[in-house]
Amino acid sequence: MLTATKPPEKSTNYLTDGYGLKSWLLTSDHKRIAILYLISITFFFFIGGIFAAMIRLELATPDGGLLESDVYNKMFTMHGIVMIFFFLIPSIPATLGNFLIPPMIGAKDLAFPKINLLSWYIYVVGGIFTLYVLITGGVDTGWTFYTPFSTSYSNTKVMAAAVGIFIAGFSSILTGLNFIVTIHRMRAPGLSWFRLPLFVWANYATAMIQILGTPVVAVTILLVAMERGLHIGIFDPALGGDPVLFQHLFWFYSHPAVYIMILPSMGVISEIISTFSRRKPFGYTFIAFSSVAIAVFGFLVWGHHLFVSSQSVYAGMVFSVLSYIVAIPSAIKVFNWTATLYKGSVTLSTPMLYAIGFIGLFTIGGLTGLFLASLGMDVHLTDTYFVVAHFHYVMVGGAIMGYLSGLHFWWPKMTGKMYPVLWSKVAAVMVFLGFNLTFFPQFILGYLGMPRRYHVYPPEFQVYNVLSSAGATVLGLGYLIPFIYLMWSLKYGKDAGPNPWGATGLEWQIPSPPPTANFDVTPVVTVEAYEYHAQEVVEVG
Amino acid sequence: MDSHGTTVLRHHFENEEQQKEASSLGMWVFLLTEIMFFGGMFMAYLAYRQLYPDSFAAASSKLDVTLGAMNTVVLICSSLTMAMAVHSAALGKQKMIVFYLVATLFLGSVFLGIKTKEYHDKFVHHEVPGADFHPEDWPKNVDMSHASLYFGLYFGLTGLHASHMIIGAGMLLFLIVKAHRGAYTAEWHTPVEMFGLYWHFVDIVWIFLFPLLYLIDPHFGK
Amino acid sequence: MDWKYLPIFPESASNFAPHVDALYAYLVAVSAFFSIAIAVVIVAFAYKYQRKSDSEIPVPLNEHGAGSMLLEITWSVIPLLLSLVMFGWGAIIFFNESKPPADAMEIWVTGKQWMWKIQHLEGTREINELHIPVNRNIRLTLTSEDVIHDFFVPAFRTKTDVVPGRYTTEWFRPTKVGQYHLFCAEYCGTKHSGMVGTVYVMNAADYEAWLTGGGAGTAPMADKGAALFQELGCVTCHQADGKGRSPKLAGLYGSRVELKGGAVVTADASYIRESILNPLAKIVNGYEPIMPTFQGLATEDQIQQLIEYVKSIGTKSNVAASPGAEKAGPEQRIPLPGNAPAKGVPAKTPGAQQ
Amino acid sequence: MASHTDHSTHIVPVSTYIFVFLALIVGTVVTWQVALIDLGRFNVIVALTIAVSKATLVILFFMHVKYSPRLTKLVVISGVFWLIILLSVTETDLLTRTWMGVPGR
Repeated sequence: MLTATKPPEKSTNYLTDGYGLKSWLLTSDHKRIAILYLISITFFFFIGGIFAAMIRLELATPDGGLLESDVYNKMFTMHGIVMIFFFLIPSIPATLGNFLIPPMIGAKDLAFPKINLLSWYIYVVGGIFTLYVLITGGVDTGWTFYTPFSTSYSNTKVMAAAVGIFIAGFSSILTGLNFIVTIHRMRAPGLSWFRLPLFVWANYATAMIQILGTPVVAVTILLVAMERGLHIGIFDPALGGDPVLFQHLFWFYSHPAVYIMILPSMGVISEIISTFSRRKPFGYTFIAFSSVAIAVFGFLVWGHHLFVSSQSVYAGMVFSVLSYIVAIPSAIKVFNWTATLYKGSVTLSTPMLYAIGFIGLFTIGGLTGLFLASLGMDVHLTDTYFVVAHFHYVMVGGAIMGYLSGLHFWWPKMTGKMYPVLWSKVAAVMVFLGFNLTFFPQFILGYLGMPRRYHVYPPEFQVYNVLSSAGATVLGLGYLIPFIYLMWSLKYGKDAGPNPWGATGLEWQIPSPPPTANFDVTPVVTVEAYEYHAQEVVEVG
Repeated sequence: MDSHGTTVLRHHFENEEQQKEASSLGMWVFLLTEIMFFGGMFMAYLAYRQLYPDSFAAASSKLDVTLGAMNTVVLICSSLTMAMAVHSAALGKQKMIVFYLVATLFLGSVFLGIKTKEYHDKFVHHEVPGADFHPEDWPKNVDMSHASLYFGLYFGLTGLHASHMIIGAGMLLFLIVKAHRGAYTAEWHTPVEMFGLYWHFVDIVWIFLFPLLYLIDPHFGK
Repeated sequence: MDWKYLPIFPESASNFAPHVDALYAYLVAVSAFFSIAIAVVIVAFAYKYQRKSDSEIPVPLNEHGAGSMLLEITWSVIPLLLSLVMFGWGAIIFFNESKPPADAMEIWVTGKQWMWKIQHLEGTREINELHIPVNRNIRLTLTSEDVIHDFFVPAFRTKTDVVPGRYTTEWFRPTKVGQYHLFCAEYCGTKHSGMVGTVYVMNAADYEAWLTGGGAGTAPMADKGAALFQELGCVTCHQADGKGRSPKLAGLYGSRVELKGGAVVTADASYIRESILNPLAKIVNGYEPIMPTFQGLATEDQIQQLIEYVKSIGTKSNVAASPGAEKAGPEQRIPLPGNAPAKGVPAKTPGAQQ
Repeated sequence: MASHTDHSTHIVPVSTYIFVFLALIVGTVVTWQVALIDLGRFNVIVALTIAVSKATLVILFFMHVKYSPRLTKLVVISGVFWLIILLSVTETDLLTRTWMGVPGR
């Protein structure tokens, strides 16, 4: 149990404000719900990680002796489903977002606390379905559930997996709904939109996508279930159905979903780059509006997943040019982050290391996306390991690096404890190196033409696959170390004051860990965002 | 929400104004998700009606348009009674809230009754996609293989709509009990208003479903 | 560079490969430039402006904190221009890949759960292997019997999904003799990794030898189609002289057909396939919708043979002989040019006689 | 904070409700009768215009959007706009599939 061991002579905070399972499982405090989410998504992260390890072990040898082909198919499917729907999508909004948005905007809690708890329970129910699928045989359709394989030819647990994802989708919708209403209606007096921290902007844009995109995948899964159950022929060509229509409906959500995964990380990085160069982010309004622009344009580009799927050439051209337009806001962000360092006072503490790692890897991830947006190039590269490398660079190099960066930045605020600095920096470098060793060879494999989801491959690809598998072990270890020292810090970590990094933002003006009601009296904001002033407290780490 | 009618300001809001606007915005954002939820299925309907206009027209002519029209009128009346319920809540007329809510519930049940009758007819005439799907007296020169697409979408769309009606009816029961106990006053009747938004949304979905499903080509093959 | 165990590039063996490789080089150059530039600038700034003391507060750059419209515009417009070059270049390649030349040699490919079935016009059939002559435009018409597959030959840089229920088209001109990998690039179930094959690009003489040697004894597709035309009873309605209750098929392929309801469509392979499997979908103007569906009576391969037969009775002049006796034997094929690089030499296809 | 409506809920006169109600009933009857006349392609357009106008009436008057803050109007408009994105951008593929004249392109 996460109870502070210190005799509570200090003022009670949200951790010590009530003990026992009931106080946690029936809480409506956004901070406790964030901790509940933190525990559950870490659990799913390690399950997804086990599948990743199995995949990399299998691919170390060209003839794929470790796993049978259908077991391998289930491994990469479960890796996809668990990592995307149960780790990446909730990771930052549900943990850091839930914890920090109310204090950042000077509110006592989110607009609908009970719906927030309901969102966690829906997530858990969805998770239980997925664990049921996992235990009773898994599903082998790939996380994309392409029809007619998923509706007529796969005889694995497709229905149960579909129900699991359908339910988990509503958890994401409710979080998005809570954020939109809170950010619109519950900002402290004087806190105009352009005084908001960029983390709040990013989560607002993410909430827009969660609200507008998730229902469409929910109804698509409903149609898959209807097709599998009643065989109405909606995606079955024999009865006149169009499998490409499924791909349109699926990717209408699933492309904006990748922006759900990356936008919150961008918000975290804007905060950390600004704090550790002690300067207002360069082009604040441009970064803020580029988040919203990504959310809006993100809904117009999904067709670049269908270039070779018998989608018409003209639609391909429309989607290709729109995909380039949606890449521009991401480029603007990267340039603005880099410019924020100019003439700043930069310290390379752990969150900053992860943030700089994020910028490097996200830039490569974003640029390789430009390869896939070009029609002629995509014909050769789609469905190969180039695509696998691209989205891992954006999701693991980007979203997870951003998540770890945020976790290390706000851990003192959430738990009141500091983690060991040396170990955290070692882990950050290890994650960076392990990641590159794992996924950079996959770009070359992709151009060589190694297709995705293969567990048997021609021998000339083996060298790169062995490199990648080696990198995976380094990356896996790199992720274990933070887990260990963060747990360690709960008990033995030094006490972190209210503002160990000298950061701006309302959440740093309340004690850590914060009291249940965040603010005794709602603050009135009179200064612009990111106003740094001399720090009397000795800066830690 | 204690029952003797005074407003309860939830601890994390500054004032009732903020709480009220938050609930209203929250409801509208929820209706946004509902628009996209139904929108996905409308997309499937649009795609297949475009691909197989004849099969859709033939299959749609199997539907009983009068029942459909009656259902539309019933739902529009229920929208009126719901609006009147919100209206009387705003004026603090306790008795009238209960009356209009009961009227709305009654009309909602009439709608569901007509719907069950329609579904029953379909089962009898083997028009339900699945095991024994073979609609009778099918016009010879129209390919029947795509009819299961139409009926699949028909059951999908109207089934989704009916399930929203059933959930709505459940919430209506809850509201009626609370209104009967006098929980809603002129100062505070947010639940009635929010439910009103939901109910009108479900009515709007049917306003689109009626022409799109029932009136594709009413005199096809007659 | 072709190291046996550390290859960087796949072989460049088709007319598209050099263009795709050039686009790849451009994309890699732009990406490398921006990645390295950003990395260098960050490291330089991080080093040059490292925090000296805890109380150090950098002076704001200009009045409203930090930002300059000029800089923002430059690093929006320049990436946009670079991107639009990527778009344009990619779109041109994609457009060329979508328009097969008229003189391309036709091959039918059918994807089936975990194998590739290939049919040549001359009747030869192959499983998981494709023998094609070098420097000859090849046009593949692909379909699937069950789930979505994807015909991917990395050496040709081409890939097309193989979708059940419709034909998709792919064309290339192999430029280098050799054997190349064929992969299935769309996840299709248990043996997805096993659905691989080899493409043998041979020079013209070897290809001829292989065609007549290996494939000897099997009648050309058009003949099998003709036999099927009888067997399935198509000839009872589709009579050669058009007096039957159904449209005359001679000269149908590629012509414009006016449908009941006024729409006009070209009678390509998809039209014929749809008319066989789902005849009531498109009714030719002036005819009654009485044709029964042949769904399940004709397999994918047989439909392809019927289409070849309909193509073989292409122009009016050769319809004199009754459809059954049509002999599109090998002697009618135009001898292939030698192995001189036939840059777009218009070789006559067997179907279109003078 | 964006609180600018003086009174929490705007009281809409009952006469407006009755008028809107009648308009909706008339709309339904008109849709039904017009569908019986064969206008070819225009049937769909007429049916949809009537349905859209009925929906707008319900949104503006029954759902009080006419009297709601600007933010609520924005939410309604963005909902319709995103639905149109889904329908129209998917149609760019479905409508142009035969333009190239090459199967599957």
